[in-house]
Amino acid sequence: MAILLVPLLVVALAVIVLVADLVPAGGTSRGLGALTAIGLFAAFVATWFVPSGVAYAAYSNDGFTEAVQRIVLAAGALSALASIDHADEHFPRRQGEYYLLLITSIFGMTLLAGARELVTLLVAFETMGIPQYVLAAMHKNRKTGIEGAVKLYLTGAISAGITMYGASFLVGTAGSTQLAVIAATPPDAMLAFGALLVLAGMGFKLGVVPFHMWVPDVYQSAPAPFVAFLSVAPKAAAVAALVRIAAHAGSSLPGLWAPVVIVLAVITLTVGNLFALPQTNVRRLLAWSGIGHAGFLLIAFAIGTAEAYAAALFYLATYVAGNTGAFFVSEAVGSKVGDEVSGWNGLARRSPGLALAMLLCLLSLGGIPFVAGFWGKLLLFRTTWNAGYHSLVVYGALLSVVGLFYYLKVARAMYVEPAVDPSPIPVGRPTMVAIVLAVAAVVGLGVAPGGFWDAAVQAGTGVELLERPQLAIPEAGSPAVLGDFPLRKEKGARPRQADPGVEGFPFK
Amino acid sequence: MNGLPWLSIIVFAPMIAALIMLVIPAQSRGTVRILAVLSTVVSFAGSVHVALSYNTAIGGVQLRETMPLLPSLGISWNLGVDGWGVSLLLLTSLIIFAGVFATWTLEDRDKDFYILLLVLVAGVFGVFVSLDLFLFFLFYEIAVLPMYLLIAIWGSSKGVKEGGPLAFIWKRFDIGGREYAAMKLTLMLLLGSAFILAGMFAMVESSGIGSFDMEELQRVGVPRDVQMWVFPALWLGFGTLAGVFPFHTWSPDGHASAPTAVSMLHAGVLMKLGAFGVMRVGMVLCPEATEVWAPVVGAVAVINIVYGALGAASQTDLKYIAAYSSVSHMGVVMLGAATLSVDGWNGAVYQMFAHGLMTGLIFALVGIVYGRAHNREIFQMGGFAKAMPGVAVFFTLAGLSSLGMPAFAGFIAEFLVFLGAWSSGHVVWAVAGIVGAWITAVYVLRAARAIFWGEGPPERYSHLSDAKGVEWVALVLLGGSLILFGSWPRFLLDYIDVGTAQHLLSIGGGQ
Amino acid sequence: MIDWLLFAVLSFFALGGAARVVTSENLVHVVLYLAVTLIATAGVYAQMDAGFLAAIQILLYTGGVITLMLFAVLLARRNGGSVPAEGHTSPLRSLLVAGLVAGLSGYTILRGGAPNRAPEALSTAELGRVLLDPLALPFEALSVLLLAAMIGAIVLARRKDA
Amino acid sequence: MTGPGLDAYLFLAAAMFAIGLFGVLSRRNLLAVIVSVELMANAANINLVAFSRFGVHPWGQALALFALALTVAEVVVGLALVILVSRTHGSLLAGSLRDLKE
Amino acid sequence: MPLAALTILLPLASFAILAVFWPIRHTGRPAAWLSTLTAVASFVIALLVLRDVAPMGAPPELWTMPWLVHGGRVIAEVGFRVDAVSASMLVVVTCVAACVQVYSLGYMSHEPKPALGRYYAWHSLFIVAMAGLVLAPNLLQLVAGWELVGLCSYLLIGFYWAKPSAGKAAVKAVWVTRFADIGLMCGLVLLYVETGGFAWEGFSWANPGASELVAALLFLGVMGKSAQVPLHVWLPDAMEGPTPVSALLHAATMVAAGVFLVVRCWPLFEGAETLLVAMSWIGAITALVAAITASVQTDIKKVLAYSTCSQLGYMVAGLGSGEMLGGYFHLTTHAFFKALLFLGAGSVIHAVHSNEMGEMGGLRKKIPLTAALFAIGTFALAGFPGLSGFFSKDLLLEEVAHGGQWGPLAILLFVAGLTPFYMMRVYCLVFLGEPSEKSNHAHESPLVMLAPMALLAIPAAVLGFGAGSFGELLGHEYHFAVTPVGAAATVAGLLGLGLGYAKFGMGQLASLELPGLAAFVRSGPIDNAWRLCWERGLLPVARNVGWFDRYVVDGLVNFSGWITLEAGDRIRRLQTGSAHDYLYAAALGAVLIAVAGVVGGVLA
Repeated sequence: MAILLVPLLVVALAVIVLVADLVPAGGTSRGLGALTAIGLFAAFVATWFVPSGVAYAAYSNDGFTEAVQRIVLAAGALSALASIDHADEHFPRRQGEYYLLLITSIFGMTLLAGARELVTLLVAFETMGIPQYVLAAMHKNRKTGIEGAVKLYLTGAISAGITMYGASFLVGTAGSTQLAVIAATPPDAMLAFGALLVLAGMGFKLGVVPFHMWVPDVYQSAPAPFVAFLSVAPKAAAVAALVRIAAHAGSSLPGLWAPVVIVLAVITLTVGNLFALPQTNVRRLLAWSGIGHAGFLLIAFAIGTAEAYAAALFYLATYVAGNTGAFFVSEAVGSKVGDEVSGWNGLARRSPGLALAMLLCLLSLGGIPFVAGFWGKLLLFRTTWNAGYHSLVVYGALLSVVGLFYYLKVARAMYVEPAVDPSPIPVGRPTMVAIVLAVAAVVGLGVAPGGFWDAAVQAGTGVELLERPQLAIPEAGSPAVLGDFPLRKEKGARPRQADPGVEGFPFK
Repeated sequence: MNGLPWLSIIVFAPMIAALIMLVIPAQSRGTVRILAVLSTVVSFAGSVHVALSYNTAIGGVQLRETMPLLPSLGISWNLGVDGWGVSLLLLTSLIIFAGVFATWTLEDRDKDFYILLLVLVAGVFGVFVSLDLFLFFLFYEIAVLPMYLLIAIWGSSKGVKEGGPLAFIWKRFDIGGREYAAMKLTLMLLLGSAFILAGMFAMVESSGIGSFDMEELQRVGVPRDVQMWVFPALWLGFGTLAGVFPFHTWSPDGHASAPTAVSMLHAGVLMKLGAFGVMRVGMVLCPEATEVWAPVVGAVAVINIVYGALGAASQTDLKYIAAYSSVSHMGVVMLGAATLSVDGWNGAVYQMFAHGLMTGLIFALVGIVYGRAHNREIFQMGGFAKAMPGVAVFFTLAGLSSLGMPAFAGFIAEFLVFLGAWSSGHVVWAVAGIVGAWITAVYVLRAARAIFWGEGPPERYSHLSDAKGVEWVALVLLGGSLILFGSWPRFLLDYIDVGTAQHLLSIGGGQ
Repeated sequence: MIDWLLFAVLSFFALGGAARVVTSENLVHVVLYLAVTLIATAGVYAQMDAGFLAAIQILLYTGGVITLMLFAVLLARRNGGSVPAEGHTSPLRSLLVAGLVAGLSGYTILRGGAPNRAPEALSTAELGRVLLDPLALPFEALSVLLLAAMIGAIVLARRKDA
Repeated sequence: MTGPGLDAYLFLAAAMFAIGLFGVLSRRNLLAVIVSVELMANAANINLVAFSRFGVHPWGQALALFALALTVAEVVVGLALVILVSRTHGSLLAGSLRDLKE
Repeated sequence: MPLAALTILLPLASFAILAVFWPIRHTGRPAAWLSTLTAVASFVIALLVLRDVAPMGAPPELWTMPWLVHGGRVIAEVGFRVDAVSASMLVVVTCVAACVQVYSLGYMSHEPKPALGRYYAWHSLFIVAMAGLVLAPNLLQLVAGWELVGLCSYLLIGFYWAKPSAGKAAVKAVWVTRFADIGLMCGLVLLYVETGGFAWEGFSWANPGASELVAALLFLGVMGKSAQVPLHVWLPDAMEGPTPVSALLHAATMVAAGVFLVVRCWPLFEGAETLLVAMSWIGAITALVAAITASVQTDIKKVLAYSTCSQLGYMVAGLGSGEMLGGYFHLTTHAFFKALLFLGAGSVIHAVHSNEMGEMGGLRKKIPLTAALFAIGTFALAGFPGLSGFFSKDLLLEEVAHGGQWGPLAILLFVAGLTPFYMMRVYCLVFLGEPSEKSNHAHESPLVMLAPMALLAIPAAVLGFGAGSFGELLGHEYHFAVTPVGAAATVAGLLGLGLGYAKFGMGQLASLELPGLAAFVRSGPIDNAWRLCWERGLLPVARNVGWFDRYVVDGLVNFSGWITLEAGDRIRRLQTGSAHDYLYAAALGAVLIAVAGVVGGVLA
């Protein structure tokens, strides 16, 4: 069971929070947030201590799983931290449920990160998604809050229907729910149809155009700390799911959908950036820009090499840092002055620290050196370049420049415009800590990306099914495979991959 | 003394000062300025020390500092200077030192201003001493980015009349406004960076070396077919910053809107980064493509010279005149580079230096004039020499250097470039360049006369005063340097020449 | 032949019910037609020897879901919602997409690809074993999900803390 | 000729899926939309069971079982949302939810 | 370092002190004395240098140091080259400069102290530049000096910078001369390209055809500096500067630099036959046009300016004959008598506070010394037998005749008559006749002004007798002899004098007007042509470039931004806010992906 340690820890945390919620604690439930944050952080730390291996043939803990889990848990812990003030202020009597649902969603993600079997994958996918519908509606008394949640729900429901329908073809063609088997099945019309439908369904969580339309509405109306989480974690998990489905030696799936994904990526990049241009609402701006980022992630996914997965992971990490940071600041600032960019005028004079944090996060999102996003884009572009998609790199770079236009618009409001009200904006301590942590990550990843990159490469090559002798897939009626069987003895002793390009310097 | 990592010190001095400023309170204006001056003095002293320690008899890259930075990506902290680097380090430290003094009287958010300024200059220093291509790019970006805020916050706006075939654009953009200018500058330059990045990747990838080490890259060589498109990419990328036609249009608006020290630094040093990039990265690393593309580069450079000069002649706004003049003069640099000859390259680097000093001085003066008169229309001025004789003198000095008067640094540079152009067989280039120098004389003298000469000054300028206090430091330093390096070019040419020899040898030129 | 007849009848009810679900103008009717479809579908399961699933479909799914939906209709009406299903919005484009999907699915099915062996009954015991071993993990996860969904629904629907 | 083959069931499912999709896309009433989603999910399940039977393996049925549960969970939340909407907006019309837009 | 170096270094020290230490400059007279002393010292040194200099042909005394070193070799040096040509010119320059500086002590005494200091600083700089030009060991240094004297000219013309006309004149001078310098620079560069250096002798041409081209290009520069038609237009305007400046720069030395360049680079010009013919014609036409224009001017300095122009044409035409001695000797004599004339004019202006000859008259009695000295200058310029101008003009015309260039010769002979005519006109209008109102208040200038004039009058009168030794120094035989050409010129000169006196010296109310084309000439047709080039040529081109850059090039840049933003705005309407559209988009997307699969053959 040790392999399942992380999901189990998260479930345990859910139980603890559930119980703690029942215990009256001086009339306040603030502690729950701290508890959640600490618990998630503990799970985050625990990812370093989990043995690699496969549990129940349904879940494998490998480098990739761990990386995705770390991203998700970090985002979750930060969001929980930043939620403390928000929840206490806006829905003090629903805090227990709020954190519980957050944890459940994270549980789904941690499971999804390692799911190597379709049932597990789909269940984890829904476990991740369904609590989010509720979380998005946490502002029950706001009409917009409900509206956003309904839009999220409806798009999610139709996506789930499409996914399930597509999955049925996958299972039917392959005769198994094991992803390895599905991926190894020679493609025919039915498999391809199913695979493309699953891809479309997954696109919803990633916010890929044209499954993206809920994104700005939900980002605008849902609780900001939750949005910070929503904007990053599901993307990581969805990428993980797609990678799991696609990653297999000789798998025809990536080849099957690579052209489609490339087209989607280009459309997503374009639409995300174009829509972001005219935005005057910070949250909608971040939403559209997030759609643009999803386009970048798709590119990595389309390339489908271990190096590309590494680049995607790294990109996700930088995106998590920058985007959560930006949303935390927008939570702190937006709750006082609103989310319209004009309300942010003169923030640099009112609260220089907040403005600096926001600036760094925006620069990171824009891909500026010495903050995290630069390396994310850089490594992604390099991978894309090496894969031969030269024009895609140029186009991506072009749109990065377009992106700077709207990020700088916010920067302009904060730094250039005069403040109407010079008083500093009060920020609660937990939110402050969350912001500081996010910004530290932005700067840390930006200044010293080396170690993180190495870790990402390890994780990217560590996808269990990638270029690996096929594992025994339990067929119906075969003797049950109980417990864990280790894939490797210890960390670091993993056999080197055949592709020399993914280790060390990747430019050959 | 020699044991110290001087290059790193030069780069980090402003950076550290900026970090310290971050934490000190904004009210302590004196401390801010002392810090700024101290850090620039350190950099200046460092540059001088580097220049003195550099042995021109040996040449090549000296004062190396190497330390692995991101080994897995093949990036290392690999610094060193060649002859070009020495001279451009000197230029940068001179300009920033003067720039700090030129903005001494700034009152609005001065701390933020100096922080950004110092970060920017650290980037500039970094570019000139980087031997690692990636480091080069990073520093390049650092140098480019603070510009947005510097212009958007401390800049000045001036509307441009709506018109032309694309008049509907005015509905959306406040053309001539400082935010417009800042945004245009940033976006155009970053678009250029995208090309640079692509070119960088392509070179490193195709050469098959495991790192961004420029010397290694140069030794191994980039395949010819890759060079053939990488060079134009780098030329356009870096060239955007160097004001290469038709990607120069950020420059007039940007320089016109920027505050004094920023204009000084930007026109004085940053545009040189572009030209330096084209030569140091583009030409040196892509020698074969350079030979093929040089005629294009040269032809465009000639357009730059004449077009920029005519543009300047068409303007009546002082800052726009100075800005177009920079476009024209950067054309001289690019022309020198395109000749692929000793004369031309020496001239190009010398022009970087000379134009840096000259335009730094010009913008400092423009800042002083504008700061007192609050007007930039030259034909609404007149007789200012009465109130500000010192400014008039230094303006004349800068103008003379600009139009290529012997005994001023500009003459040496332009003359060498013309020599190079003609002797490499491009007679038309040389003649066009010389004609450009004449047009320069036309507009520079017209401006000087309109501002400083004549009756006046008009009634509303009764409060004008000459430069005062520390502002003189900037003027005297830059003006003096113009004459020093114009009268005795060997102070600088000895350094530039070894750099040229080293690089020109590598591209197989040097006839 | 009898199988075909049965299939035809079940399909008629399933699809007919479905068609009424998307066309009926009364919300209560909509829900009831859904029940028809679901029950007919259970019949299809049973015809495919998936008795366990058919039972689950009728007992838990149809029973539970339909009841819930009826409650929802009533609650919504009390809150000012209306029972009429309020017709369709832009039915033509919806028809187009639905038609495309049907066409594509049909095309795919005709192209074939799935293993198509002689049908053989699957014992419930075997299904159970699968659920217990390889699928134990999702099974457990599902319980967490259901709990969360329940809590979520309560959070949303309860009036007190609004 | 035994009975209906795999294709027959798949066609049935496809038809149901298409009908469900039509309902989702065209029904004005939110509750009706959710009901239509059920049709789509149901179609998927028919597929799964059919594949399970004709492919002779338990995985289809197993997944169908899970799918049922997932659908229930989804519907539960969906219905709660619908009730909430009726409370805040006084209507179940999807068209009444148009405060958030560009 | 040769002794001659001091003629540069002393004024340089003076200039440096005055330029850098502004309190000293602002003291006024002490600053003036410092500068003047160095100028006088330079003159004395120059005389010493001339005494010791070897005649032409002997190896020159050279002292150089590398200045422009690159590519491992010295491509240009700076230093001093003392030979017959440079030594003689050096004496002329320093002599006139010293006289003018002394003269200015009186003439400029009413200037404010800082302005006076500034004036003398520029004067010192001028000597530095001019001596640097004269002593240049190579063409590059010569050109550097050439440009720097141009700079001094600019600064000194603009000395009264508050006067709008002075500003315009100063700028115009640089515009025009630097326009001509385009040719000069091209020639210089071509010289380097062809010969690998900047020397004017001691090499062989790799490409013989280039030789004449280089010379021609250099001559373009000469035309600007030495005010040859049609590039002479700046010189009359340059009279906006203080009169001593006109005497030094715009009469005696700086404008003669062009002629000096030809003399200096004689090896380059010698063989350029076509060019020499062109030079003769250009010189002759300049002489004629300027002389005619001089005849109708009412401003005394303008007359002298056109006269200078005319005489420079003479010199150029003389050089075009293929012999340099005549032109060079005329340069020398002209420097003295024209400087004398200008200083005399300055003295007059000092006395009556006006430039207009119509406001003068009858000054002979009021300022007799000035009148006498001015008369010497006038007669020297007129080529009155025995005075310096007579000999130099004779020599020059002789050479032109010898060169067989009859067309230019005819013109020059005509001008030889015209020159005395307009000079006599000036003399009559200023010194003879009835005193005007202003004349009545005139006072003789102080000694400090008269003494330098007297000093200049000596060579102006007697230098002609040194023609032989001058020729000897430059390696040419010259003995005066009466020739038909010389006789014709003398007759023409005397005729001109007589005619002028008859026209302006007899009647009390002699009209200023010459009949005929006076009005046309006075309107400045060539000036107008240039103005047209500026107003209809360069300025509109520049404006169009400015417009093009702002509205087309930048317009396109903005347009790319505009189209992006516009697209963002337009596309935005797709986000309707309707949940059904969201669902529709998602469903359609999924379907299209599947359709793409079919179309792309994936499903097949």
